Formats: sequence, C-alpha cells, structure tokens
Amino acid sequence: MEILGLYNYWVFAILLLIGLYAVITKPNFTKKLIGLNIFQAAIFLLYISMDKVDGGTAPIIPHGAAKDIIYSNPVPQVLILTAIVVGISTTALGLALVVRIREAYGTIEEDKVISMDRDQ
Amino acid sequence: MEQVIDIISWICLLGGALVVLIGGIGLVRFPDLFTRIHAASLADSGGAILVIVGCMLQAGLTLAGVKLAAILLFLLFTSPTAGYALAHSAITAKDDGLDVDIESD
Amino acid sequence: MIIVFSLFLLTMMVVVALAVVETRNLFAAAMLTGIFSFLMAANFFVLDAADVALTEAAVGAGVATVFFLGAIALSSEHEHSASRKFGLALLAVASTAVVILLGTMEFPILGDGSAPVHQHVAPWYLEKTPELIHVPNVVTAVLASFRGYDTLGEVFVVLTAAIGVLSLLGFPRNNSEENAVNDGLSHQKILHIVGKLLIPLIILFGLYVQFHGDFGPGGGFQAGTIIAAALILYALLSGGDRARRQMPPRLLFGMACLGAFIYAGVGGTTLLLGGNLLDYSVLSHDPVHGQHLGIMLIEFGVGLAVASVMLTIYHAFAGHEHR
Amino acid sequence: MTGFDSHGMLLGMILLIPLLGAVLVGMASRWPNLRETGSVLAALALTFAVWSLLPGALAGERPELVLFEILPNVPFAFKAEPLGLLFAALASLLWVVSTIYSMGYMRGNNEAHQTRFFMLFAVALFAAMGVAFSANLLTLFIFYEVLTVSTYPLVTHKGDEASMRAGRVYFGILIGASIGLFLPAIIWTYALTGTLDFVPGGILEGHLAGPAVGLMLGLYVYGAAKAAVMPLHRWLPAAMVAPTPVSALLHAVAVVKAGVFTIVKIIIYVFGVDFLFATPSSGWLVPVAAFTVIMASLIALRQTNLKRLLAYSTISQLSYIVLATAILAPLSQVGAALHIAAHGFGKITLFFAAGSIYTASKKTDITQMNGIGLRMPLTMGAFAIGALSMIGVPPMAGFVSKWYMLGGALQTENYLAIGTIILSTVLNAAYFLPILYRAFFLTENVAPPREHGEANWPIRLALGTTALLTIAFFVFNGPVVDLEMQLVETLL
Amino acid sequence: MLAAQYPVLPVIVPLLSAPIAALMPNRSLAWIMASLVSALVFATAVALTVIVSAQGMISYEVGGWPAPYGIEVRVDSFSVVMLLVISGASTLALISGKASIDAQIPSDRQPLFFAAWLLALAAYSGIAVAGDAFNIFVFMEISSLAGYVLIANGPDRRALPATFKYLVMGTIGASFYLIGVGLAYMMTGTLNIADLHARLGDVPYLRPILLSAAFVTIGLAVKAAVFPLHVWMPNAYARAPSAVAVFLSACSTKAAVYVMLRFDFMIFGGAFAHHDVQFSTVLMSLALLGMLIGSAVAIYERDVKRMLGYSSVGQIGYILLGASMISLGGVSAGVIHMFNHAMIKGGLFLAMGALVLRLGGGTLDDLKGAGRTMPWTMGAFVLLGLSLIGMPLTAGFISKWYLVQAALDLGTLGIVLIAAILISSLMAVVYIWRVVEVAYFQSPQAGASKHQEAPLMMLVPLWAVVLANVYFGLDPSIPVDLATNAANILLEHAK
Repeated sequence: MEILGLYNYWVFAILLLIGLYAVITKPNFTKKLIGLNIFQAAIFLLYISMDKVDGGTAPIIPHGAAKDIIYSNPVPQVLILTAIVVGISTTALGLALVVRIREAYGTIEEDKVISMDRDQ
Repeated sequence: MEQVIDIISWICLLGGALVVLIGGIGLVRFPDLFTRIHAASLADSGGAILVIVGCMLQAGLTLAGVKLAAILLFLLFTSPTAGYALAHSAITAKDDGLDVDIESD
Repeated sequence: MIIVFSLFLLTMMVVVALAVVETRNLFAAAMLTGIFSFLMAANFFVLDAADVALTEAAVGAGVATVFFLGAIALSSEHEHSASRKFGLALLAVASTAVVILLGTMEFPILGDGSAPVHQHVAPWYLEKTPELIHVPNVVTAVLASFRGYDTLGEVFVVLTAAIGVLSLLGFPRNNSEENAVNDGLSHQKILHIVGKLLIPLIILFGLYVQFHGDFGPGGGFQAGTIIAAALILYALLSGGDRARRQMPPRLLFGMACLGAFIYAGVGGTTLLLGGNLLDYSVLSHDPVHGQHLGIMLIEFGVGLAVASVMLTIYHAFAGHEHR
Repeated sequence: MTGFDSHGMLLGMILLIPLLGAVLVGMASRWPNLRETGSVLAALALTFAVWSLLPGALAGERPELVLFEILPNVPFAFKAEPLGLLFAALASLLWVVSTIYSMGYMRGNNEAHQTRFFMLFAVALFAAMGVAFSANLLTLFIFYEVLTVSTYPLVTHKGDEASMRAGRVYFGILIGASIGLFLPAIIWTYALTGTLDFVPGGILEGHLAGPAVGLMLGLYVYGAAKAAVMPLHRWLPAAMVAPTPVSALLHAVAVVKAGVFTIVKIIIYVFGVDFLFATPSSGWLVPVAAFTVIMASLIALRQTNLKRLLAYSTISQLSYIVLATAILAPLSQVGAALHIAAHGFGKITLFFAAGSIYTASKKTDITQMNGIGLRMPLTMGAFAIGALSMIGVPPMAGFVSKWYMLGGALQTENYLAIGTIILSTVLNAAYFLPILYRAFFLTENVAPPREHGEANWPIRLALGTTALLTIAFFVFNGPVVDLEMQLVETLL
Repeated sequence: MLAAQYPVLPVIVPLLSAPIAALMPNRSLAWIMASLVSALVFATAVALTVIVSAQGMISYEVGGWPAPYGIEVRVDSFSVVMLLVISGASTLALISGKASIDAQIPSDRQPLFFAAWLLALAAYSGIAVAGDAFNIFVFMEISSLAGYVLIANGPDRRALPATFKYLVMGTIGASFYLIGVGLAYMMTGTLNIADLHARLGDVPYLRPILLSAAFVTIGLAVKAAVFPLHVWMPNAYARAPSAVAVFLSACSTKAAVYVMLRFDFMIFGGAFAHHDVQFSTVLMSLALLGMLIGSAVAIYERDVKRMLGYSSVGQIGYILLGASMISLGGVSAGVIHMFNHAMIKGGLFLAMGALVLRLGGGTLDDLKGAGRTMPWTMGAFVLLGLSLIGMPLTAGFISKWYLVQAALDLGTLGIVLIAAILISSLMAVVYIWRVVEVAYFQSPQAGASKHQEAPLMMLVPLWAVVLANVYFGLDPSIPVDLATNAANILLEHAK
C-alpha cells in the first residue's frame, strides 16, 4: 500500500517527460505549445500532491469551527494558482506568435521555417 | 428510513454509471456522426440525471443538495443544446462544402 | 479510499496526454487538452485543493481551449511534417525519467502528516489566519495578504500577456455598422435562446465566486475567467462585430490596465500610509478590518484584470482578419 | 597621494605635449603647412622638456609623478630613471628629425591621409614617452598596448590588400604575444611579489627560484614581441609595406626601441642582474639572442629589396641589445643602453637614405642602384656613415656601444657572446659594403624614369642631421656613459 | 519615511507606471515616461548602493509579515551590483534608443512596447532584490514574457521564430527552476532563501536535495544561456529591435547567473559537503567549453549582432569560470566581469544599433566602409571591442586581470584556465578585428556615400559608455569593492 503513495510523483515524472518529448520532437509550433502545457501541468501535480494530509479537508476554517480538524497545506495551492495563470499567459503569447509566424512564413512547421530563413 | 434512501441512491448512482458506460460503447460502435451524437447525448442527459439524483439523495436537504439541484438544472439546459449545435453545424457544414467526414468507418 | 480515485484519474491523465501528443489533427489535440485539464482539476479536488481545482477547470479547460481554437482557426488544423530525430530526444527524455524516478524513492509518502512540508510554515498560516485576518478561506488569505507580493507579480503576468498579444496581433478593427459580417451563430435560434438564458446566470455565478472568495473556494482569477467565459459566449452568439461594438477592445484593455493598476495602487497606498508594501493593516483603523478591505480591493482588481485580459485576447484572436 | 614636485610637473608636461601635438595636427588638417610646423614645434618642445631633465638626472635626481591607483598598490605612476631618460631623449630628438623628413617624403610622393599620419605619429610618441617613464610594469604594459594600437593604422597606411595582410600579421603577433605571454607574466609577478614597481636590484629575488625564473624570463622576453627576438620577428619585415617615415618610426624611433627597452628594464629592475646571474636557469637567453643575431644577418645577406635588408639588419641589431643584457655584466648593461641610441641614429639614417632614393628615383632594389652614389652623393654619403656605424667602425656611434658590450663579455668570460659579436660584425660588413661598392664604383645599369639629383630639401636636411648625430654621438658619448653608469653603480 | 522603502521602490514604481504607459495616447509621451521611470530606478539603485556599502544587508518584509511567513525583500552588495547593471542598461538603452525605436517599431504599437519594457525593468529589479525562491520564479516569468514581447517587435520577420524558440526554451528553463524550488520546499517546508539555507542542513534524505539542485542549476543554465543550452540567445538578440538588444544583452542572462550563484552558494552551498566540488567541476567545464566554442563560432559569424551574441556566450563562460573557482578572488572576479561585461556588451549593441539605423543592416557587407562614413560610431565600436578583448586602460582588462590572478592560486589547473582565458581573448581579437578590417579597409558599397553620422541622441550615450569603460578601467574601486563584499557574502554562506 505504501508504494501507492509515490504514484503521484511517478505520474508527475511521466507527464513531465511526455511534455518534454512533445516539445523536442514535434516540429509543429502549436503542438509544441500543447506539449509545454502538459509539461507545466505536471509541475502543478507535483506541488499539489505535496499538500494532501490523510483525513484532512480543504483549508477553509469557518467561524467557530472545532479546533481538532486536520487541514491540508494551503501554501502549494497558492503557488500553483500563480503558476496556472503564468502557464496560460505563456500559452496565449505563444499562440499569438504562432498566428504571426503563419502569416509571415505561411507555415507553422519549424523545419520549413528554418529552411526558409536559411536560404533567404 | 436511512437504509432505504441509501439503497435508492446507490441504485441511481449505479444506474447512472451503467448508462454512461453504454453511451461510451455506443459512441465507439456507431458508424456515422449522427448516430454517435445520439449515443453521446444519451450518456449526457440520462447518465447525468441519474448520478446527480443519487448524489442529492446522499446529501439530503443541505446546502450541497441545493447546489446539486442547480447543477442538474444547468446540465439539463446545456447538454441537449450542445447535442443540437453539433448536429446542426454538421449539416450546415456539409451544405457549405466543408469536408466533414460524417460517414467515417 | 480516496487514493483509488486518484489512481484512476492519474492513469487517465497519462493516457490522454499520450493521445494529445500523438494525434496529428490539432483540433482534436485542443479538445483533448481540455479533457486533460478537467481530469487534472478533478485530481486536484481529490487532493483537497478546491481553489486550484476551480482555477484549473476555468482557466485550463475553458479559456485555454478557446485560445487554442482561436489560434488553430487562424493557422493550420493539421500537423504536416513528421516529427524528427527520435533517438536523441528519446534518450535524453528516458535518462531524465530514470533520474527523477530514482529521486522519488525518497520523497515523503502522499498524505503523511509528518512530512516536513506540514511542519514549518503551513501550521503558522492555519493557526494565524482566523486570528490575524479573520477570513475562513486560508488559501485566499495567504494568496492575497501573506504572499500578496506574488499575486501582484501574477496580475502583471496576465497584463504582460495581454500587452504581448495586442502588440503582436494588434487591436481588432471593428468594421462599421452596415457591412458588419454576421458571422455569429445568431441564425441558430435554439442556441440563441438558450445562450440568452444562460449568460446572465453565468455572470451571476462569476460575481458570486468573486465575492465569495473569502469564505469558500473562489477569488479574483476564477471569477474573472468565468465572467470572461460568459462574455465570450455572448460574443460567439451575437457575432464578433456586434460584441466588439458593445465592448470596444480598447476599453477592455483599458479595464485590464485599470485592474492591474488597482492592485499596484493598493500596494502604493499602503506605502504612502506608512506601512510596508502591501501591508493592508494600515488601510483602516483596525488591522483586521484593514486586511478585509485590502483583500476585497485586490480581489476586485484581479477579477477585473483577468476578465478583461481574457476578453481582449479572445477578441484579438477572433477579430484578427485572416490574411 | 599624487606626489608633485617641480620635476614631476615636467614629467606630466612631457606626457601631455605629444597629445597636444596630436590634437593640434588634427585641428589644422586643412592647412598643411600649419599642420607640419605644429608637429615640428611639438617635437621641439618635447625634446627641450626631456633634455632639460638630463642635467638633474646626471646629478642623481629621480623625478616621480604618481597619479592614481588602478589596482591595490599598483598606481598609475611615472619615474624618470637613466634608462628611460636615454630612450625618451632619443625618441624625442628623432621625432623632430623624422617630422621634417616626413614633410619632404609626403610631399615628394603625395601620400594620402597625411593628417592621420602625423596625428598617429604624435600618439605613438606619447605612448613611447609613457613606456620610457613608467614606474611600474602595469603602466608600462598600458602604454605598450597603446603603442601597438596607435601604430597599427600607420602600418596599414595604404589601405590596400597587401597592407591589410601585413597589418593582420603585425597586430596578430604583437597583441597575441602581449596578451598571451606578457600579461600572464605581469600577473604572475604581482601574485608572487604583491608589487609591480621597478626597483633597482629587482623585486623577484627570494620569491622565485629554479626553473620558474627561466620560464618567467621567457614569458617576458617573448611577451615583449616588439623586440623581434626570433621566432616572433615576422611582423617586422611584414611592416615594410608601409611608407618609409613609418618604417623609420617603427625601426628607429619608437616601436622596436620600446620592445628592447622593456626587456632591458625588466632584466635590470624586475629580475635584478645579480639575481639572474646567480640562477643558472636564465642561461638560455644568450644562445637564443646569439642565434637571432646570426640568423637575421644571414637572411639579410640574401635580401635584394633595400628596405627588407634594413628590416632584417634591425632584427639582428635588436638581438645585439638583448645579447648585451643577457651577458649580465655591468659593463654590458651600459653597452646595451648605448646601443639603443647608436642603433637609433644609424638605422634612421639608413632608412632616410632608402626613402630619399625611392622619392628621387623610385628604386627599391639594390641591383638597380649601381652608380647612384654619383647622382645622389649626399644621400649615399649619409648611407655610408650609417652603414659604418652599424658595422661598428670607430668614428661612428656603433663602435662605442660594441666597445662596452665586448668589455662586459670579457668581464664575464662569455666567449659565446664575444664570438657572436665578432662574427656578426663581419656579416654586417658583408651585407653593407657591397651596396656602397655598387653605389660608388659601378656604372649605372638601370636608367631612372627621369633625370634626378638629390631629393627635396627637407629630406636632405633630415638626412644630414642624423648622419652628423651618428658621428656626434661618438664624440660626445661621455655624459651619456656617465648617465648609464648610474644604472649599474650599485653592481660595480 | 521613503528611505525605508528604497528596497521595494525599483519594483513598484515601474509596475505602477507600466499600465499608464500602455494607455498613453502617443509614442513620445510613453517614451518620456519610460525614460523618466528608468532614470528614477537608476537613482534608487545608486542610493541603495550608498546605503548597502554603509550598512551592509537590508531586509524588508513585504506586507508587514515576518520573514519565513511573509515574502522578504533582501538587498546586499551582490543585488546592488545587479540593480546598477539593470537600471543603467535600461536608462542608457531608452535614452539612446528613441531614433532606432521610431525607425523599427510602428508608432501605434510603441505605447505597448514601452509598457512591456517597464514591466521587464520591474521584473529584473524584482529578481535582483528578491529574498524568496518562488518570488524569483514569478519575476523571472514576468521578465521572460516581457522579453518575448520586446523581441517579437523586431523589424523583420525572423524575429518571430527567434522569439518562439526563446519562449519555448525560456519556459522550460523557468519550469525546471520551479521543480527545483518545489523539491526544496518539499524537503524543508519554507521558501525564504535564508531560511532554506538554515533548514537544508538537517534534511535526512540527500537525494531529493541533489535532484532539486540539479533542476535549479539546469533551469537557470537555460535562462543564462550557458554553453550547451545557449542556442536561443544569438538569434534572440540579433533579431530584436536594437534598443532591446542593448537592454537585454546587458541584463537578461546576468539575472539568471545572479540567481544561479545565489542558489548554489547561499542555499545548496552549506547543505551538503561535496556540493561545491560537484558544482565547480560541472560549471567550470561548461564555462571553459562556452568560452572557447562561443568565441570560435563568433569568428565565423557573418551577422555582427549574432557574432556579439555568441561572444556573450563566451563572456558568460568567463563569469561562471570565476564563480566556479569557489575562492574569494574567483567569485569577485566573476561579479566584476558581470558588471564590466554588461557595460561593454551594452555599448557594443548600442553602436550596432546606430550602424543598423544608418546602414540598413547588421551584416559584415553592410558595414563596409563604415569607418569613414560613420567615424564616431565606428570609433566607439573599436574602443569597446578593445575593452571586450581586455586591452589595458579598459574595464575588460580589469576583469581579465582579476580572473587570471584568481586562477593563479589554483596551481596547475590554474594554468589550464589561464590558457583558456588567453586563447578566448585572442579569438576575441580575431572577431573584433574582422569588423574593423571591413569597416576601415573596404570601400563603402555603391550609393553608401549618403550615410551620415548617427544622431546625436545616440552618439552621446554611446560615448558616455565608452568613457565609463575607460574610467572603470582606470579606477575600478567601486565595482571591485562591491564585488568583493558580494563574494564574501556568497562564500561565508557556502561554508
């Protein structure tokens, strides 16, 4: 049963590398951004799987709540809220670049763009 | 009285799960787009209703129960509309000559 | 028992991730990314991270998919050239995987309370929040007040994204009244009716999430995204040009800047009132009341900024005439 | 911190005059006559300023000027010591003469970019003064590099493909050696001793022993590539592509002198003559210098182009000076110092002669120069004086310095050095005398493009003065010798 | 009252002014605002330098919460060096860049451009004064995003793929850093840098900390364009607008190196015994490779801006070489070179900006005869080139001097380092002289005679940098003292 506790981190590692693999090998710019998205999502998983405490609930303490309730750790959640927004901003900027590259080069495949630049 | 509600809610939950499963299988097995939309909407409306009712029974008359009811209402509105929109755009797209592969294998 | 759920969800996520990487049709990949975010959000909820689950669902699934679809509409739908140089990438990726997996052997087990993470800073927050800031939702308290400086940076990340997209794609020009291209879905009666019915409810829910942030999961980011989703739905239904006449993109960008300025302005005023940067307790006579006021103000700033940025970016993509 | 006394002020003035001259020349670019007179005036002012230091120096004064601190206890400082004074006096005097000469040469061959030439000439002199009067290795290195950078545009004066390639060789070797070898040596010394000041009797004593001394010496000798010790000599013949006044500047006035001067100064003030004499690992310098002297003379034998012959002769003469210091005898140090001056006067006369032959008859090759002595008696007369001085015949300056060098060699029974000096004297005669014989005793075989007598008057004036100076040095070498004796009085 | 707020002013003032600049009606108003704010930040940086050299480290609690719980802003002499470099480069680039920005960027996009510029300035200052690991990540993201926006505004279409490559690699780098911080947080429970250092000592398991150190170092190596991971940098600087190249070349990679040194010395340094051995062997080899290969590739590069980019890879190698010696002399030499290189490379890109503005292009063929048509600009380029080589009388010489002196203490290994330093300096001679030969010895292309000297607005700042270069070459006491204190702080944490 104890090994299952680390399953989250293994999935983190696997997702991290699926994302990295996609970014490296896929020449299509949009696919690279999707790979980047997965890559960042894996990091969110790493942080959030730290905060779970057995038997703990979400860190919301209503007024006059009993003292002995166990709460999960709020800090990684705060960090990941920021990281999600950073991720979406980078994706939005990346997609705007993809659109502009498509207009300038007519294609969004990296190898074609490089060859067009090289022989210019 | 508790057990009766529990049993009913479990029946609803399992029934909902079954319906979603059937919908999934239908989605894979059916030949073309429109029959697939039919199967998917089956899972959407039928399955969703059963599952949420099951949860409401579990939650009883608390704030959570009311929230579940609101979600059910919302789902009832949106999933059929989504099914309709998909079918409608498939038909209009075919007229406008877009290459919509409706009869995929 | 909870562990079983997360096992299922995590395996599903790996399957969906592989599917996303392998499909050559970008439209399908965008949709699968949406599913991936939903699974991630469900997983977060299982791990007691309610706020993050709501954000991931709203931002990851909702807005990201809209942006991807917008970009795909303006560029190609299919991957054309095959992926290249397998060997090197596979080797690099595999070796990193082995290293990380070996490393995880010594990570603290999921959920054990004695892990160092739960010993040092977290208990102080859990204990001090009701006393110092008197806000039930500890995450919002930490987000807005204890680590308010991070969130300040985050709002400006969002603003930078808007500035970036606008400087790349330019402000969408809404053509004049008569030749307004009616590309909306208005000719679809059913969608129109249901849409008209739902949009106010969604906005209401957004406002609920915005101002309910102190008590339950919610806050500026989630609310902004939900409101933006509602207004994007409206823009889809009534056609881009009508929507842009109702909410001109320059005004939207102005509101985005205003939102960010509110947040930084609150920081500035605390400086002028003698406290340190973002120290809300100087905002009013009683420190706890000051914290409340500060958190409410910055949450409003964040909500305004995020909503208008998402809308500006959507209009930049939608209104960008296809050359 | 800045120690100012009256002579210190003078040192500051000496450094400023060439800079002001450069600015003056730059501003007067549109009026050639004003520009040239300005340059000559600057040269005269500099000569007067430097020479006014000499009486004080003879009496043992050492004026000093410390400006500010660049690195911990390494200030940007200047100090007038006998060796520096000699080099500065030589350079300033020859600047006057070569400015006059350049007026004639530039007019005679209507070269382009004359303003740039005079400006850079003045900057090169500024750098030479800096090298001469530097009080520590860092200041010396700074001006050494300024000299390299300021003479590069002079070497590539013509701006064509050949001069660019020559410039690349010139700059590459000099910068390569200075950054590659000289800088690490300085930093190594600083790391060892914590100071870089020139102290009579050397600063490395006790900090360094065994083979490391030989290595350090090698770094310094080959670091100062301007001394053109083989194998780092190739930049000198390559720089021949420049016009003659530039070659004169390079070979007689500033560049090579700065290189050799640096080596002598380092051996006396950084290593210390006794310390080097005591450590066997520094013994390799004498054979290397001897080899360079002989090899350069042999190559010069086979040269037909007059300027390339003079270039190789310069390489061998420079290695004379290195050889003299390498003998590590007190007398030979004086001989080395004197040879800097003697070679300066002799070689500049030869270059001026070569330049005037080229201006008058456009001839550059020795084989074309049969019977030229009859057409240009003054030029060839001066050429003869210069050549004899190189060989070391008594009435000329060369004899004085060779005399002290042989004295020093005998003192330390360094037979290798004695043999080299004698053999090279014979070789000098072997490649200079045929030119004189060809000029005076053979009838003309190649008709010059047009009838010509001597070159224009500025060239003749400059030529005459340097020839007279070569002889005057022999006659009045007393005060110079006494000045240089102060260098080594502690060692006698 | 305001004096106590100095540490946080360089961040909050540009942040407040960015939205305003974005909404400015016309471009010159936005430009004036950006330059004023940048000058103000520079003034604050100078004031902080005075305070820090008097009092030592300043600690400032954001939000009034005590250190490990709230976010702490910490200013010491190392961060002050960074602040001076950042604000100096930004002010210089803005003041001199007006002409080239007007030529390269359409006027309706300029308010947005200047807003992005201010955000980048705020973010880099945020990194310089940050005392919290996650806070550095947030500001690093803002600076990268703003950097992508600035570079994407480049004049020709090649700026877009260059920006995209920079975006992808930059995000991967920042995410690796985030993983590293996450793992460190997992094992210690805190994010404050000083607190991390204190608690890392008693962590039972070593492996996660090693993993965290690896992730942080690799992530920051990507952002700092250290040798094998530098592929994004030459293109990004070459294709960006000239004014952006001046700003980013001076401080974007340096901010990443700054964070890397802070992490490796102040956090992982004391954590486990042989960390510094691992750290120095890995980084020293990368630095050596970077120096040699970076300079070698620069020699064969036809586009001068890309050449300067590759030369920057080499110069980053110098900084890391100094730092990887883990000795007082070495680390201070690295910090001095951070200061000097920012000045030199900023000046060179400024000169290139003027040349591109007048001659239309940055390749060697465009620069033919530039020595005659634009004597002042080319003169400044040559002097700065000499400083890059490390000629005496220039700032480059001082950093080379301290670097070689620090290498001497390492005995035989030191000899190898010195050889590498000198070889790459000679390579620098080659690639600078290629430009000089083209500029001075080849006649300008047909119809090039119409070019006249760069506008005064560009020449005055350009020659101000050249004179600053010479001044710091002659009297380097200010940067040297700051660097030595910084080295002391870094090293006494590492023990």
